[in-house]
Amino acid sequence: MNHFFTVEGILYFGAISLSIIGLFGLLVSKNLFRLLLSLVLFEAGANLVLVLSGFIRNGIAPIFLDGNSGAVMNDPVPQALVLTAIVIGVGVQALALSLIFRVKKHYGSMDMRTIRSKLEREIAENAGVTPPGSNEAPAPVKLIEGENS
Amino acid sequence: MIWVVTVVVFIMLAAALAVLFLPNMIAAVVASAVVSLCLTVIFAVLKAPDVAMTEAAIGAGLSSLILAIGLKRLGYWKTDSIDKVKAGERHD
Amino acid sequence: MTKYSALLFISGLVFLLMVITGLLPIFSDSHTPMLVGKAILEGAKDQVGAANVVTSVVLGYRGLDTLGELSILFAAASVVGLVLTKSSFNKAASANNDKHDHHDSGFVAVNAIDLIFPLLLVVGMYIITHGHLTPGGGFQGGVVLAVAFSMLVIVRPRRASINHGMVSIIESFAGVSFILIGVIALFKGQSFLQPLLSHGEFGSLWSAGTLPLLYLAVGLKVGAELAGLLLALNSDEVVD
Amino acid sequence: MNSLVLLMVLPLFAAFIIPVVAKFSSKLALFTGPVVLCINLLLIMSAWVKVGSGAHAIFLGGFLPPVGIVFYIDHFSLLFSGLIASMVLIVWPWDAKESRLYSLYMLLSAASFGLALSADLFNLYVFYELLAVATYGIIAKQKNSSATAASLRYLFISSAGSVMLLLGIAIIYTLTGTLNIAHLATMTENLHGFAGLSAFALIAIGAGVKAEMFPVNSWVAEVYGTIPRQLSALLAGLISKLAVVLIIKMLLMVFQVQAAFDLLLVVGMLGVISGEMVAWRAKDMIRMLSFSSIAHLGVLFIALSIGGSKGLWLAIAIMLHHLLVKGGLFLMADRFSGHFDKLKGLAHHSPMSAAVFLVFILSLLGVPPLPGFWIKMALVMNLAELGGGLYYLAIGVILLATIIETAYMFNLVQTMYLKADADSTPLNKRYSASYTFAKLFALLLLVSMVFVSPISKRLKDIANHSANPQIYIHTVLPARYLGEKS
Repeated sequence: MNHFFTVEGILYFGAISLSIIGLFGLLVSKNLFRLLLSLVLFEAGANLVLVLSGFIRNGIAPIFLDGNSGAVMNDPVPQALVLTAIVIGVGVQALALSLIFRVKKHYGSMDMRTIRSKLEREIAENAGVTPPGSNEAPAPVKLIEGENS
Repeated sequence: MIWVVTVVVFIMLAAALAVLFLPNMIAAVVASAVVSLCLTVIFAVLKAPDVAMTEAAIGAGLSSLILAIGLKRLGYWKTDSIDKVKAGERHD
Repeated sequence: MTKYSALLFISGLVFLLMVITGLLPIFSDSHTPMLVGKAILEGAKDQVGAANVVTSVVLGYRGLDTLGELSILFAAASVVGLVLTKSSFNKAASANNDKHDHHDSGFVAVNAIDLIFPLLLVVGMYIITHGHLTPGGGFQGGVVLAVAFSMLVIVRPRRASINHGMVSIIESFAGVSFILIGVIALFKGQSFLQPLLSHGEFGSLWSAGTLPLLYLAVGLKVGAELAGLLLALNSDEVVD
Repeated sequence: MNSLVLLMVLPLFAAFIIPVVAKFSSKLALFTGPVVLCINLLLIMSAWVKVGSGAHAIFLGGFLPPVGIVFYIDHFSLLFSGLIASMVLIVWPWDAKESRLYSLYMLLSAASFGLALSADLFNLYVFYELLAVATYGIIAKQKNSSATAASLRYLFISSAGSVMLLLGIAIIYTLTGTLNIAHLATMTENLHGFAGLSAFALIAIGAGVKAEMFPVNSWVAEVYGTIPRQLSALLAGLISKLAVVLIIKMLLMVFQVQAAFDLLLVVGMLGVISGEMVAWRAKDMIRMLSFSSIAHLGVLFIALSIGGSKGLWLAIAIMLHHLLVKGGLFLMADRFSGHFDKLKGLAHHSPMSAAVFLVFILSLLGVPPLPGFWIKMALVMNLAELGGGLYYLAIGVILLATIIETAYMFNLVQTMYLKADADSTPLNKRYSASYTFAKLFALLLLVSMVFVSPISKRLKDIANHSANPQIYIHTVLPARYLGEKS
């Protein structure tokens, strides 16, 4: 336990908690916009874990300047990876937002469950089948209900 | 340094919880910007200046801008007092 | 349903916590093994020649990741354009500025943007061109440029408008030039994205071979994509 | 040989340039993609001959591994590259009017080539994400708005998966300090602890979203139900396999341990059971195909859990078979859309399409002379050889699944061969290129029935070669690192 109260210990705690909060939001939120925000949090936590993997207690930033030839530098690789991951994240975020706009326009709702049930009905109608759950046994989709709802 | 980190981490986690539980969406977006700012500080502490700059520019800046546009377009941009002044421009 | 989610969540929580305990011995001793990192820190000065090692990694050792990342941004911008506008072959998107009569924002915003815009441009270009020496580079500078242009359009929609054709040409040009710089090395019998040109004097603006050129391409591409993204998101037209 | 990187670079180049080309001539933009893919096919063929039974590594940027990114080329990766190029050619959107859609298809193929070739963990993540973004776009682009909603749900699940993948990569990097898979393969002792295995679990579940893995596949029915069938053929036939390729690379090179196999085995069995149960109750073709696709990917995971070259051999065979069968079924599903009742009398209207359909279904069930039978038999025999409770359970699950499958498929075929009602017009008779391709797939299936033993021998060679970490390590890493290991 004495290792916990160090810079790394606290930061690992923060990073994992951030991921878990994001994951929790992804699992329980109903609102599309809040799902998006949770995704951002989840991603931020993962990025922090990645940066932490390259951290050295007394290291300096990995830039060669005149005065620092002898010093120990932090690992530059995770930093480069996180740069990439952050930019990817913002691209996906904008993409998700544009899809949310269209979904809101079409269904007039921001509730994931409403949208999902409407979507299932539409699919069933397209296929020419009675929608699941209308008069028969409960929808068989329940069987493969997973991670995300 | 360790106390700085502790405080920043706690602010970050509090803001992250606020993102999930604040009923007002504008506040939630602002809270997510706060999370990004705290991350920027943490990255700077971790001696990762490139990442800190990116997080500040993209996480706190651009991402919040995108989310703000989203708020406006999705009709969450409602603050009662201002809306009364600018009647007629309300988005639904 | 909520019960299942909560159950899954709890199991995920326990799992992650156990992972943390698995990691504990690592940060108690010293740090990561850092095999690749050490090799890069030793070799970066001679092999790539950029003072900022992160830049060497982003554009040199892992240049392909950066190319993939640019493609992801490009894909995201394309999709946002496709989803939010009616245009076929990029035409109609620019027309919607005329249809609605936009108001300029209030006094504060207008004057602020007039004041800040040139400053943002300079800062953005500085960050891009010094990416191989100091923290920052194509991504960060590109974001600053994108925000500068799109803020101008959002705040003063009457006076300023961005030509969408121009944006798409810039993004294509930047992406193509990144690939071409990589392919030139291939034609010289070397490997794709191998750094070319002499390294120059270490730590000066003209150093690190093709890296500044690559970062310029990255900056332009990121700037164009993100500006396009922001404007598409902000345009009032949602097709159903 | 270095020029093989063009496989991935050319489509990217085309994707960037297509929007500009389209401003001058939309025809030219339309044809850029297929031309690039044809060039790629030629490149692949010449490389296939050149590589022979060996392997080759391309060092990108000229940096020797492990510091740089490496592409690893052998017959396994070339086989997949060939499949990618031909599959994208088959489903190319000839009638689309949007230039940006062509760009997305090119990005999708570039990402797929990257996934097949790359030997660097983070690089695989980047290509995986590119593949995902291109897929969201192509799905969301479809005319109906329900496709947008399906795409959005897919985006949330898949992005969560990507973040898990990233977390897994972060843990692996923390443990070993490297990302090169060959380099990781030399340090397995660091990774076989609890943290390493949990990283593998995170990677498997993250990539499993695309591979329709059991707990994270609730997007499947929605997406396949709203997009055109050709696109479903691409997603179910190819994209899901590419995610499996990512898992295979990690499993065979780094995580050859019982715990990892058990994880895949359990997930696979659950996938088989849940998929078949829902497919059994489905009332329309697309839903049935979606869930039976989940079940078959479950079988694939069971095969992988055998491990080693045998597992890889079976996995390749199952993937090829599934690609042909599911791809073919989805390609011809346009003719059979709608409730099953509408299919009554189909065989009399159009004996040809009913026959093609029958070939696919028989092979899917594993009726003796067709390749499906040999695959299923080899799988069961290998599982029995391994012994152990879980493996016997897996045999039971596979047999049970076959019974359920037979029940509902038989029902369907019976309906098709019933006498039609006078007023029913079940068949969508309009000519479509995809139906021709479906016939081609069926023909391939029948031809491969004759050549079962040479094909399986060839696949065994490929698997033996690709599942051997030593060859992988010696091809990729310079001698310096090999010395350090011992």
